[in-house]
Amino acid sequence: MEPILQVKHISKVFPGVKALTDVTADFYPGEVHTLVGENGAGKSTLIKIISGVYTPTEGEVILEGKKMDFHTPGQAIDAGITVIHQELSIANHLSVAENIFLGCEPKKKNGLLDRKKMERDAQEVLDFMKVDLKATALAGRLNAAQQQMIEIAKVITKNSKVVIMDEPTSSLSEKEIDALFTQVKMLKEKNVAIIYITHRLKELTEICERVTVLRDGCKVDTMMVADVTEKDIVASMVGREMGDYYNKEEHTRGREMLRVENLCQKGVFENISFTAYAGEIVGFSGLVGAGRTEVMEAIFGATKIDSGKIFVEGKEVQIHNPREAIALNIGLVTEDRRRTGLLLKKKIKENIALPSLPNHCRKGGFLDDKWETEVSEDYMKKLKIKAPNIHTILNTLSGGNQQKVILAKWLVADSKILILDEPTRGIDVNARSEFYTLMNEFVDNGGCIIMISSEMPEILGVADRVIVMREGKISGELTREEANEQSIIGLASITSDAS
Amino acid sequence: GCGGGNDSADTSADAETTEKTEESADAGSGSHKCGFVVGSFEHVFYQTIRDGIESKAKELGMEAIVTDAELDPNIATNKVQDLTAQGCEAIALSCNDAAGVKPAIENADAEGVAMFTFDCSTDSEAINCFVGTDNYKGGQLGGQELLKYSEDGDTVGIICYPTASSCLDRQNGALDVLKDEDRTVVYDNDYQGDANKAQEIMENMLTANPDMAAVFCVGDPAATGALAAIKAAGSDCKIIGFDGNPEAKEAISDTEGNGKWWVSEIAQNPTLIGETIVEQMQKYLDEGKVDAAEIPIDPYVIDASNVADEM
Amino acid sequence: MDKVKKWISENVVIVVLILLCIGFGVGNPTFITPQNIINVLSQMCINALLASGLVYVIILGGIDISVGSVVGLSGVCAALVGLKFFPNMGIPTALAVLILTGLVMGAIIGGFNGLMIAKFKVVPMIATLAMLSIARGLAYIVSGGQPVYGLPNSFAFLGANRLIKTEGMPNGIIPVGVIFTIIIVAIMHIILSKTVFGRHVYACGSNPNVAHLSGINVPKVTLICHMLCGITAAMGGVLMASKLQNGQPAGGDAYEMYAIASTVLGGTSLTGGSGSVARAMFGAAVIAVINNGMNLMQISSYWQKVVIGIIILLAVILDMAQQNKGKN
Amino acid sequence: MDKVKKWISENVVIVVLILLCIGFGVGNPTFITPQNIINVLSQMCINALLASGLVYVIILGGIDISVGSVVGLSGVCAALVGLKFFPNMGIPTALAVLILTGLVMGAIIGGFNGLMIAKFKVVPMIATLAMLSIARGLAYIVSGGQPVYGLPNSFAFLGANRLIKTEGMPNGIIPVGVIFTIIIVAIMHIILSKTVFGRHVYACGSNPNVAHLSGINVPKVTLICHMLCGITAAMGGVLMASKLQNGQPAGGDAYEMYAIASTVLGGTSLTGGSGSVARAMFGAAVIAVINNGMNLMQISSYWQKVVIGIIILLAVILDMAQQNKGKN
Ligand SMILES: Nc1ncnc2c1ncn2[C@@H]1O[C@H](COP(=O)(O)OP(=O)(O)OP(=O)(O)O)[C@@H](O)[C@H]1O
Ligand SMILES: Nc1ncnc2c1ncn2[C@@H]1O[C@H](COP(=O)(O)OP(=O)(O)OP(=O)(O)O)[C@@H](O)[C@H]1O
Ligand SMILES: [Mg+2]
Ligand SMILES: [Mg+2]
Repeated sequence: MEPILQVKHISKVFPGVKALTDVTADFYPGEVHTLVGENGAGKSTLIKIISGVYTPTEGEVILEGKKMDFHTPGQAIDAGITVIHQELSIANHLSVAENIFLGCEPKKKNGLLDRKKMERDAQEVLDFMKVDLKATALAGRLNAAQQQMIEIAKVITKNSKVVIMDEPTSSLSEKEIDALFTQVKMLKEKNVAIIYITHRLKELTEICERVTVLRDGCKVDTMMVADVTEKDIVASMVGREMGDYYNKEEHTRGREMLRVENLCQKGVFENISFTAYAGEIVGFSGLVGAGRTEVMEAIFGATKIDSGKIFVEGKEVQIHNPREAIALNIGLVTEDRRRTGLLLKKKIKENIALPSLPNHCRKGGFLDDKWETEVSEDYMKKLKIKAPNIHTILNTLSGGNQQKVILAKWLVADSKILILDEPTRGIDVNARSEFYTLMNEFVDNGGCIIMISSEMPEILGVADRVIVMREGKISGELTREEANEQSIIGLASITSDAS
Repeated sequence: GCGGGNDSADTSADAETTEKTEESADAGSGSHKCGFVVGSFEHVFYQTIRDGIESKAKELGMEAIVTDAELDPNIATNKVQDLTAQGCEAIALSCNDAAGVKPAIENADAEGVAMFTFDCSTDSEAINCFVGTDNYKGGQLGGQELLKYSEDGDTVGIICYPTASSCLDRQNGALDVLKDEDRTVVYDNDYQGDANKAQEIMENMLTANPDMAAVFCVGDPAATGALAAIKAAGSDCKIIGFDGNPEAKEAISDTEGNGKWWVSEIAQNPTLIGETIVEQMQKYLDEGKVDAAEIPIDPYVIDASNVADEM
Repeated sequence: MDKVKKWISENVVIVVLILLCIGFGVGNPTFITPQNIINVLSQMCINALLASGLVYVIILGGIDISVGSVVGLSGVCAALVGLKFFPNMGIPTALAVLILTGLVMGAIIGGFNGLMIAKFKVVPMIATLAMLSIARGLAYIVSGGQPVYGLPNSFAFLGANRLIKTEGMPNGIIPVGVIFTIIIVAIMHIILSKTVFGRHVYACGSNPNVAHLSGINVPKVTLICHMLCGITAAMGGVLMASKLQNGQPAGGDAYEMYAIASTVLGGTSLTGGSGSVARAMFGAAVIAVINNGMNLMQISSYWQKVVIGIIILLAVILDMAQQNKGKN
Repeated sequence: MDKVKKWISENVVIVVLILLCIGFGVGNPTFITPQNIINVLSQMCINALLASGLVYVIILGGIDISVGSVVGLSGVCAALVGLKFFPNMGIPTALAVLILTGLVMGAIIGGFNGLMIAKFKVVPMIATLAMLSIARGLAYIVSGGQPVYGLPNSFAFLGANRLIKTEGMPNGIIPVGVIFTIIIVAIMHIILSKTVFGRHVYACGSNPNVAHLSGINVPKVTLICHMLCGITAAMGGVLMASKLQNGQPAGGDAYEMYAIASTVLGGTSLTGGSGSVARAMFGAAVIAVINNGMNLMQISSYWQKVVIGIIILLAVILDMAQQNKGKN
């Protein structure tokens, strides 16, 4: 079989960083070719070169035997290469249909936009994908999973030769992932070449034929998935054998830290009651849209509750805003670190110190620069944050390291109750493993963690106890022993009598 | 211009005879360096003053630096400082907005610069001579013209610019003349020096008062706008302008065309203002005295009868 | 009932407009005479033209504060061209002079703004602030600081004439300037709402990154939007020159403020991504009605400033409140 | 060498300032006389005050275009208070009247702006546009449209006096207004760069969501920033009133433009999140030097508009280019 797309000797140098070194790979029609590698290995950079976002420093991209010279994404699209980028690419103010057809809108004979046709076609695709969405809905009002489905629809409507998906599943739950895989399989049947990027190695065996491993910008190997095990892939990704990276430990449950009773927010969640103790990690599982994020945001004071009680260390408290939650030593690591977690254009030290400033300032509200520097350097070491120094701007850090900065921020703020919402989304195995170790340490020192995760293996591997939510209600609680994939899915999915 | 100059007469009455010995000592050569701060280069009136200053200065061999105050007393203050720094022996400025730049005048005076004002003045003892039009008087002339072009019981209008105090003086002058007459006066508006706004104001006035007999415009841009509105509405409301700008003269002289509406103009004599202030400064620097502490340049009426002499 | 509520929440500016009209109509019956309604229409033309182009750049998330200066410069240029080359022009020549001068001046100035913003990445506010100063300076330079006068009556056809003369209204009913404005605004509306280019404007304003990744030439869209904005502003300028039958170098001073207020009252978001030409017209109407109504009621001009500020504020707050209600 | 380059790329505004000074110094030797340098300093005071407060709201990602009107209103109010209640005031009373009026007026107007923006979610541009109109109207209303004059000389101490009188400079060397400005600007600089509140301002400007979730009271920060901006503008107003020894209702008209240009020249980003008071002062100095230098070189005021526009544009483009270079 002839490869449809080839990259030859690609190198890419950013100022101060060599992101790719001499990468060569072939991509075949009708095949899913996965790129794996740690954060910052250069996967996204490679596909951005293929799709015309970046021009390579050296090397060439060859499509159907012809050398391509893309300078804008538009040229790559015209050549038949479509991409779902790692960062969601949705124009919030446009409708679903307009987003799907952005850049290739149908025109009427008189040259004007054919809105009717656009909406009809978009609805057709959505129905075909079995996505419950109106083509006329405003894209900005949808949640991350629904927006991701729009991106997938965008790809399907185009008659592409090559489809590239950069971590399409990171914001999807099992149900949507199934829908995605169905589409991927159909694309395969249409003889489209698919380049796929994921950190969830479990997915490899499901849809993928070939896997290329990148490490530090170099290609390590290309393998047929059928020939290797997950362990082999991990080993070649990180360059060494890795054991169970969840580092599961036995914890001893301490005193009660957080108890909520009958929390309600009209139309979002109702009757939420649970208790979390010191020395344990409570997992929250459920499908996307089950309302887990909303519950945690309400507890943290970011949104208002309609009724219900919150107790911290046994005392009833009123939390009206995040300030009051922080004063009660609660910390929230949000699910979208770029939008709600970090000041991306500010320094590491400024991010780490932010919530703690009022408690660590000199008289008259003046900054205590010495404290700030010391504590930031201290935590950079403790959490092994990879960056030149504490003055590094956050934008330039890899996802895993950004996540560690958020964690540092809440540790410095003396959090005793840490709420982590999808904390390892888009983070590579190595960084994850380090992150889990940090979580374990925090719990061992008497802290309490509530972790929301849509990734089944993570919940099973890390949590001491699993609470499952469904449609804004708690549908059950499982001990570590009871928890397994079937039992969780059973509680998370909509049963016939519930619908 | 403005009419703040009235009270400067008594306060600086003795300036006439004040001798400034040091200055007259190193002067006398005829080549003096003088600074001028003119209200605004964006108004034809001031442009004409500027031209008067420049031509007279050339004639007398005076080195004249003419600057633009943009009708902003703060900028005028800055300009006086700049001119002092450049070593001007005398500075003349138009103190738009009554008490405008008094501290600047007194500071410059303390640094040995001889101070003059034109067009509008302020009550400072530092001022050696003021040359200017009396805007209030001009407004009264405007009021009289309104009376002339209307009859008892008629409605007349004024297009105002009350945020410029010189224009406020004109408005008040006209209103005072009309006060006891049998006329309904429509005013309370602000054309902000914008001909297009004046057009809209006139349009609205004509809508509310279709038989308006005459309108007094406190500046020529207002008259331009009023003319456009009146022509479009087919009214035969008469226009009395203020300033004496070239376009006014042309309109009045065009008796078959625009002169049917734009019938008269209250003219100041900006060229004479500019020339006179230069003469007085020269005289002061050479001889140490001026002709009078206040030299009024009277406004006068231009209409079809005398417009030919003006052009 | 719910439909009515929904309509109100989406069209607060129209409700405000109606309320204002009722208020002024009660305050002074002249307000609702046909004559005065025509006046209001013709008085809002320039602002409407400015707003129709501003909508484009504001949807992009930008701004153009040079529009007022463009009015002045293009008006002066049109008058100069007329005076120098066609001193005895007829109506068709006058129209050609005005429209072509408007197109050329607008495209050049808007193009320059667009170039600075799209190519040299100057923030729109600053690029157009610089142009505000430059264009005004040029207007004074080319005119020598004096109004450009002495143009024939044909020059005033576009701005000052009215069509359909009847006995009751011997000057005609429909101002030519209003027709001119409606044509241009309609074109601007259609481009934005019915063409692919229009979609691309929204996309670039909503998220330029996404637009770029979707193959849209973002700098080109930015450039064209600024050219369109320049052209509508220049059309406002030539309309003003025609209306006054001369070119005023100071013309259009500070008009950008009211044009911006009009677009925002019409629901265009200053953060980009949403807006509509048609609705901006209602915003422009609100401003025109306030000005006209306050003149008729002889409110002191000082108080007019205060009142107009308060009404803008109230309208925007009301709009916000209704939109937020709509969301829940 | 690399350090020099880096410094240049981070301080383009200072380089521009030095180049301008050299250029004007060569063009007219008067430019570099001590007398003229003092003039430039005192001429930039009002703009510097305005810019120092604007930096705060611009870091927040907002804007305040009402500062020019605040200058007018607070100047008039200070003059009225002085005239009505302390017609024979001495210097200490005059200072108290000026500073207290500035504080109160600034806090009220800025607070109102802040309330509209933080509480009623009106876009800053529109909230302050409304205030631009309202405050200007009030300035005319309280003053009756006329300058408020007749104040004693003591009232002019702050704005017009100079300390350290020598024989060569009988009016003194150091303007009191410059000292006043330096004190206020220094306070504004320290608040922004050395306090927790300052850090919160940057956080809110960078990402209000993150700031909120980090326990910062974003509406309160917004409110205070607008109050600070109002206060510095009002201080500019009372300084002007003192300088002119009267209250001008038209004072400060259109000053917002130059104040905004100063902050942007000083590297404050209009998209929020970054900026510095100290650097904005260099921006203000650039504007003051251009104005002063062009006057000294007797450039026609029409061309001055063109030149100042071009210089602002060039400085910003240069800054962009250097910053991008710095990145690579
Ligand atoms: N625009 C850029 N400028 C500078 N450096 C960059 C840029 N884009 C990527 N890099 C750097 O290039 C390297 C590769 O980044 P890339 O985004 O390709 O990694 P990735 O494999 O996709 O990681 P992840 O799994 O986290 O998405 C990283 O060190 C990153 O910091
Ligand atoms: N912007 C929005 N507009 C309308 N409905 C929304 C929006 N965002 C979320 N929803 C709905 O609110 C509910 C909760 O959504 P959300 O995705 O936040 O839940 P979650 O359980 O926290 O998901 P995750 O697994 O991603 O954490 C769902 O019914 C979802 O469809
Ligand atoms: Mg990536
Ligand atoms: Mg969620």
